[in-house]
Amino acid sequence: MTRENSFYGPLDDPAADAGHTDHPPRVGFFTDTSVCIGCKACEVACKEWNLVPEDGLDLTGMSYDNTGMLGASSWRHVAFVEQQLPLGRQETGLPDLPTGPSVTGVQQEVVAEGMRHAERGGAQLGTGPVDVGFPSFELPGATTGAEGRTDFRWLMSSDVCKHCTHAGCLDVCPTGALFRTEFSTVVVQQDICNGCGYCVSGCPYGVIDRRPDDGRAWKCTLCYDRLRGGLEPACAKACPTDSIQFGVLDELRERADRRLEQLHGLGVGEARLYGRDPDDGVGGDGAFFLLLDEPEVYGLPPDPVVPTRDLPEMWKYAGVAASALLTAAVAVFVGGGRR
Amino acid sequence: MGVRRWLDAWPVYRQLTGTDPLGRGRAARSARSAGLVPRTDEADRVADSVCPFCAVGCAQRVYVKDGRVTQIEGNPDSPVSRGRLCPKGSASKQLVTGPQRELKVRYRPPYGTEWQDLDLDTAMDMVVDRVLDAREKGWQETDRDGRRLRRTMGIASLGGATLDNEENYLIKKLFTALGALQVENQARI
Amino acid sequence: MSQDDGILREPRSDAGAADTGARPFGTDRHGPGKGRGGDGGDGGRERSMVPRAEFRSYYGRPVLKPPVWDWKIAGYLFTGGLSASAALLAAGADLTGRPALRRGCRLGSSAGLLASMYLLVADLGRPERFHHMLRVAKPSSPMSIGTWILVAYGPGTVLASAAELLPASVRATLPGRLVRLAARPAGLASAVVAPAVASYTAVLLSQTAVPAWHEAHRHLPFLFTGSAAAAGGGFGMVVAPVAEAGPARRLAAAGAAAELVTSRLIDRRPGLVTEAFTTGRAHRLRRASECLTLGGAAVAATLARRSRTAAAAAGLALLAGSVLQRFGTFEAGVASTRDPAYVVVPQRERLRRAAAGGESPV
Amino acid sequence: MGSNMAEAHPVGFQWVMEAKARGARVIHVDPRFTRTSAHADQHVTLRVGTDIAFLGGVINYILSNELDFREYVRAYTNAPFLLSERYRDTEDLDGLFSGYDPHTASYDPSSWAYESVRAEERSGCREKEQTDPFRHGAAGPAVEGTAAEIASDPELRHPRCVYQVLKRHYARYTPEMVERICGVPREQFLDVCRAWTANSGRERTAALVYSVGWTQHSVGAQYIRAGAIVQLLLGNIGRPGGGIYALRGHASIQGSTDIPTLFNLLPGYLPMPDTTHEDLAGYVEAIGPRHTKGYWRNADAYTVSLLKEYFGDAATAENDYCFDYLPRINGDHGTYRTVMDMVEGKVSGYFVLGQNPAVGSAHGKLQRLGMANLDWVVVRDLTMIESATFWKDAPEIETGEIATERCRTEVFFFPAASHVEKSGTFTQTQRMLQWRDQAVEPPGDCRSELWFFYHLGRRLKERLAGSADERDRPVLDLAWDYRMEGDEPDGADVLRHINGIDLRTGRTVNGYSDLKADGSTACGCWIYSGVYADEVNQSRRRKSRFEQGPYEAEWGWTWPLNRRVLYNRASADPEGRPWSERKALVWWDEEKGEWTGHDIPDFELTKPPHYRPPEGAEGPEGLGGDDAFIMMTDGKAWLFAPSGLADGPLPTHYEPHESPVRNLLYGQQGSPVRKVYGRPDNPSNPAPPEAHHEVFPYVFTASRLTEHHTAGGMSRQLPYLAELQPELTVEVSPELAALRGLVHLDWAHVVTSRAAVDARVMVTDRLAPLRIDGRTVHQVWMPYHWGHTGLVSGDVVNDLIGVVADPNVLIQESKVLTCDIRPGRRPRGPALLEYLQGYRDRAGITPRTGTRIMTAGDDDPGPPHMEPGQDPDQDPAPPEGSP
Repeated sequence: MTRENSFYGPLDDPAADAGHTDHPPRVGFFTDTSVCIGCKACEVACKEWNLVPEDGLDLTGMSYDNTGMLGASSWRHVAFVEQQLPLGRQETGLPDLPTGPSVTGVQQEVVAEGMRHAERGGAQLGTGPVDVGFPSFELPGATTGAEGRTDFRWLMSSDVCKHCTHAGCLDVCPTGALFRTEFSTVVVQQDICNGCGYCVSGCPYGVIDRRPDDGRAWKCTLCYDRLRGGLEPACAKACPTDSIQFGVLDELRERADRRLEQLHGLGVGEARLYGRDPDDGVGGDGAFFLLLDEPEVYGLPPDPVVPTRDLPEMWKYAGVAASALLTAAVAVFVGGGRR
Repeated sequence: MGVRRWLDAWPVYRQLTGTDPLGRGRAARSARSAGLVPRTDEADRVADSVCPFCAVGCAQRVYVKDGRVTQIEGNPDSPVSRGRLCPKGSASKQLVTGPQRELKVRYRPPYGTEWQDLDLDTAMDMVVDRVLDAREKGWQETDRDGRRLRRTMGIASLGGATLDNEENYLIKKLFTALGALQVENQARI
Repeated sequence: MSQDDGILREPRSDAGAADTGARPFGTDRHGPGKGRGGDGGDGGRERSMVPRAEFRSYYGRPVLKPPVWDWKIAGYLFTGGLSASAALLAAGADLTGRPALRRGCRLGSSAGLLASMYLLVADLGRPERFHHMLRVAKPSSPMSIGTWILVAYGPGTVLASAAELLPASVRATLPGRLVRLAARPAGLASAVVAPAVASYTAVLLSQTAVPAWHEAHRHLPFLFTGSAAAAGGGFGMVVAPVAEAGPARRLAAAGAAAELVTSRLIDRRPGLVTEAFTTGRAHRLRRASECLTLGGAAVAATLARRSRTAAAAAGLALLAGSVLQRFGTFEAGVASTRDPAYVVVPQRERLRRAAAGGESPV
Repeated sequence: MGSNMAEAHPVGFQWVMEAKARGARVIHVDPRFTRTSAHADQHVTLRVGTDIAFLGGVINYILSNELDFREYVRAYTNAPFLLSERYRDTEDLDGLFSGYDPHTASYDPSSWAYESVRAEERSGCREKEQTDPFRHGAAGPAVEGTAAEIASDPELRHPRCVYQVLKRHYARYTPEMVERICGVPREQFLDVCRAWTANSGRERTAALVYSVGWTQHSVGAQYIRAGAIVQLLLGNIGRPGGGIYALRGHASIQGSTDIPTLFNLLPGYLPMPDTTHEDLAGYVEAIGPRHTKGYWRNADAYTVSLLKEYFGDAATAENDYCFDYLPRINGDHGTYRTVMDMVEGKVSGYFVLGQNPAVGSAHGKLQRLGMANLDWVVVRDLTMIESATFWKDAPEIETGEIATERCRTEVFFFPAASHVEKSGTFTQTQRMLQWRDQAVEPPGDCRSELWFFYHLGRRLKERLAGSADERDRPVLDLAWDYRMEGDEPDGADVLRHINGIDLRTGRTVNGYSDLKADGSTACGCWIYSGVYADEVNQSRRRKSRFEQGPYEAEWGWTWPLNRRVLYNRASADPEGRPWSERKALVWWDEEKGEWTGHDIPDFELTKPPHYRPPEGAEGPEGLGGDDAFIMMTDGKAWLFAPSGLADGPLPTHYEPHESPVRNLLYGQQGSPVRKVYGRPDNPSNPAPPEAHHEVFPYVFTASRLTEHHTAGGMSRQLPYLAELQPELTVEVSPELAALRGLVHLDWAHVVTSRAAVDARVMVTDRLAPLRIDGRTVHQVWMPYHWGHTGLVSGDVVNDLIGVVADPNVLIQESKVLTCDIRPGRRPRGPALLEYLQGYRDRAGITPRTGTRIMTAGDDDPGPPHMEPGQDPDQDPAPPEGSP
């Protein structure tokens, strides 16, 4: 089989590329955030099935999100974003009310300020904002209705490991604990992982992390064991409104395209697909999304690239440097005579 | 031969000889992964159940192994819930198997400052005594106009919305026979 | 249902459901005017990127996970480099008859190696599983490659230094003689691998999503080998008498030069990510490193030729400079993951340029 | 309206999304922008407690624009019927209906009757309770003679016909008035009216969803009546895609009302006998009187069968089937009344079964003080809950109001079996019974309620064996022989008895029409009759949705008789043809000569549409072929309720008990018959026209979060749920935050005359101030899941709430009150009591506050309605039970 795109670029059949012969079709998630009701069933169903430990009881103040982000002990994460923007043609009921300016921005700043002082800059699961004397705010002309707010939307989105076509975590893993399954998903084998932590820095989405107490790296397995038993992954099965859809990736991509068309037709122009494109920096995601705003608003990188893309070049430069060192070493002995 | 098996168990060897030279897939798969199955496959039995939280009535399947609940998830056949569950329903297993469950009868005597242990049988008998005593204390045969009441105001009960119909039925039946009518539940709240 | 493609044995929870097509939001009231272009969303404002105040994030939470590695890995970057260049000097000294330099560097290189081993294993989440590193050989994983490089490098280094340590009583015995006989080829063998040991660590850091490390992937190899050479040279100056330390001084000077130049080049890279190197703790460490390295190199090229004390001082300065350089670089990486700006802003910029038809930069 | 479906019933909400996918427009009318609003086409912010004004506006819009579904209204509602001349409307009496007695604060409804029929006369009302409809079960009180022809005007023109009375009653509920009262801008309101009416009629139907956001009000029953009137006028009842959905909050809260653990009901909504019921005959006559139509006329069969099930062979025709064994009610014995009796030491023992009143009931402090003043309490639950530990960790310990070593209550904690450790049925929110199989044995001492009460009864019987005391007869004669599995009674056998058994054959009956009044059948709950038809546990059926029709009749079992849509006869026109093909549900099949369709017809199967009952026919026979509402004594849906309600025949907007504004519609401020309990330990915040209401300037409301369950006993203990909503928060608008200096994530405390509660502040655009009659009114929201035990703990929000109740159903008004909110944490310990006293002094609060409930007109307002034995002018001191 061809190997030219093993490290980067479109790759039709990752499972085959990983040596799986006569394997099942590639499966994944299509998470349609336009129908997410933010109930967090996915987070709980995942934890119940995968026996993932509780990840901290801090109040984050990030709207209704008290999980904060994906991590070693949270393999699904529902983001909540309150914005002073319209959603399609939804009517918020705000017009003509005696309102002042919006606080959505303030909410963001208050939390962000507190996060900066939190462990790992807030990247540690379950860390809420540190109280640095939360800044208050002035609302000029509040309740005068002068500059009253009329637009509002509340975005919710369930994030998960992307199971990239080109997975940074998998590429860098030195033990083979991370491997590409016959379903083309990316899974950590807990009987192998020795907690070197390389995958944590290898992931361009900041998904995988190491559990401090346990020492090993953990992330969504797309319920590998359930798949092997012909069961739908726990989160997709539980999702009350089918915001999380599981299936054969090709079918999901068609479904997503139809959905996008429908939404644009309905005036929800801000809808866009994320991670669906096989030509993107990671060769397309096995778990992709329909978002209603830019990815970074949900805490996702706008244009992730698998580090492996530049690996050949890196080795090239490293080789040059190495030979330079060798040359220098020889030179310092031959040159310069006896002194 | 032993050497051969040992070699086969070594992914590097599998890389060199197999279909996965880059060692990112099949070659790297561990023995455990190769034999992985969902734990529900090992269940001794599966019980049809219903979510105990709100009143939507989502159908649940309860998987049991060696007399312990190993998984609770939705039943896709249900016309009510189509196999889906909310976060609370999804946490049902934790609800029924978690360490927060109290498993022993506890007793706090009047003016007591700590819980005491009590065996179930004794506790039941003590409750019987107290029921009869309370019934006596609060008994009303007639109202001030001599109309029949034949009831006791000494016993009250609250609860039922989380119980089975059969249980509510016995509760109401027994209390009515005892003449206790201050029987209430969440429906009033 | 085409959905049920035989991979599942029970009906999917969305089987027969239409709710996935739920028709959001509102009837045609505001007219299409309110509909927004799929590309920009509301973000016409945000698309004009670079001024970083403008960038958007999820409550300021980091997009990436900061490395779970701690000082041990930064330390290893140093000890590994030191070991490598010391091994080179040792081999050279062996061939050119500089016994003191040889002995010192052989011992130094294996000491560095052992330290490296300790640091690497100790940083694992499950140290008892360190041998799992030998399960696979993955070209895509610098750590895997590195493991095998060390496997190739280690034995020779250890053997060579063992020869130096043989007590007089054993030297005469047969095994003793064999060891001494093997010492040179062993030393040379490890010397051949040594440059790889010194430079692969650059790829180790670059082959990550950590912006500061990845963006600098062209420079890090030279920074690290330079730093290694400087450290090794410095070490040689400390352990060997002035008379034998010539090569060490020259290597130190050359390495220092390489290190300083690359370091400056890194600071001059365009783009936001450079700020991770030029601000904060990383910046302070690297400035200190530059001073020490510069000073050390200067002395190495001058006073150290005469005064052993000066040589030793210069050597220590170079060693310290190398240490600080490694910690500085490590810090820059961590800082670039803690702040989402380092991820969002450059990627936005890239998208903007791509949209503008330009090539997305490598 | 009054429901946050996406958050409180997420899995049910999939069907709303399904409807959206099919083009439905979703409108969410709610005080705050919730996860439900986030998926609605339109969200309407309204002031808590003004839904009737809003709905009245909708009714007015429909009637004044003649947008009602006329054929439906004429055929199936009582719109054409003429009312008695004695009836006076709120229009005439400044917000009161005729028959009001200020001294008892109650109505004599006799003047609300139809012109041509005699309503049961009452010899005045000695006490308020005498009028209270909770004495009437589901049938409502008798409206005799409704089987006969009722004077009516099919043209709906007669000034005294219900239609015209309705029109007049709601005439003043104009869009402008709605805007002034509810704070809903005129255009938004009209959008809703247009959408609602445009999506109703022959081709389309609209559904209305509510939850406790509607019931927990002093006029809760009338909220639902108002919704029903709109839906009836638009022809949305009994039809596919129509209806009114009450989304209920507990797995079997529907079941615990059908088979009630409620003081005023017997199974199947038969009323609990009261002191006016001399004997069985009198009782039956009161429920299903002579000369009335409908199935309540068979109440005798239902009652006798129940008594036969209760007392078995001991129940004979001679001894009136042991009717005398039943205890009698003579007033309000609701849970709040009972708790106050506890505080006064009138109650000795208390069973708390899977409920947590110390946190979950309104006025938590009153609950805890009540429990601290009992001889004994039995708590049965899965975990150690606040109601079991009040004696050592109640908030009152901190304030010194409860002292452990001086608290006499003896506490028994019995661990309960979980839902997988016992088998039985829950009745879900659409009346569907679903059987649960037991999965595992309960661990340790855990037992089911079935086990507990069966063995309690057995032991009681043994203890009383041989007693000569006549009082013990009911216990001794109690039929208590259910099939056993080991020492656990077989739930299936109990269900079988609930279904009913033909005592001659010993086989189960197939439905309530099989029940007899001659003692030959025993049935525990007539509406559940059929759940064990043919000796098969119908509720256990689990036929996959993929293998059956759209109404999934073979999954579980729905009462009555597995009919999924009540009154679905109304889905066909009077001639029995579907109103439209699109909306066909059941219809008359001429060939077969029976009703047929997608659902099981909620009608006599072979009664043709054109059937007209013979003169003098009663009960089911009295129903004509077009009397779709077969439970009503006149076969019609009641737009106007001639009887059955304590607070008037038509929903009328009254301000909540605690409100920052005056009623703009009438002189009558609040409901004139609301149940108030004026006593020192139950103070009210003043409301206009009383002075000082500005001390509590903000409107407070509380409700659920998806991530927790009610009082939190089943969620605060679970790590996976606790971590999702770890702390008690209070949500405020940016405007209120600025006004009060509240900072996002900082602490604040909410204050009422009852309590002060700490919470972290959430400043969010999801709340917005309203302009009420020119004034800006702010609303404050809190979730109520927290208590002082569990993985995550917090103050008890229900402590803020006082007790005032709807007179029909005695449900407390906990969805709306007034409050103050201040930055920083509340005082603790005794200082808290002083702090609250300070508020009460500033607001001039006495036990009398809020008890002068008649404010209409200028005539004698009558006395304040205080608790017996309360000195009206005494200040609220620390209540009884304190050391």
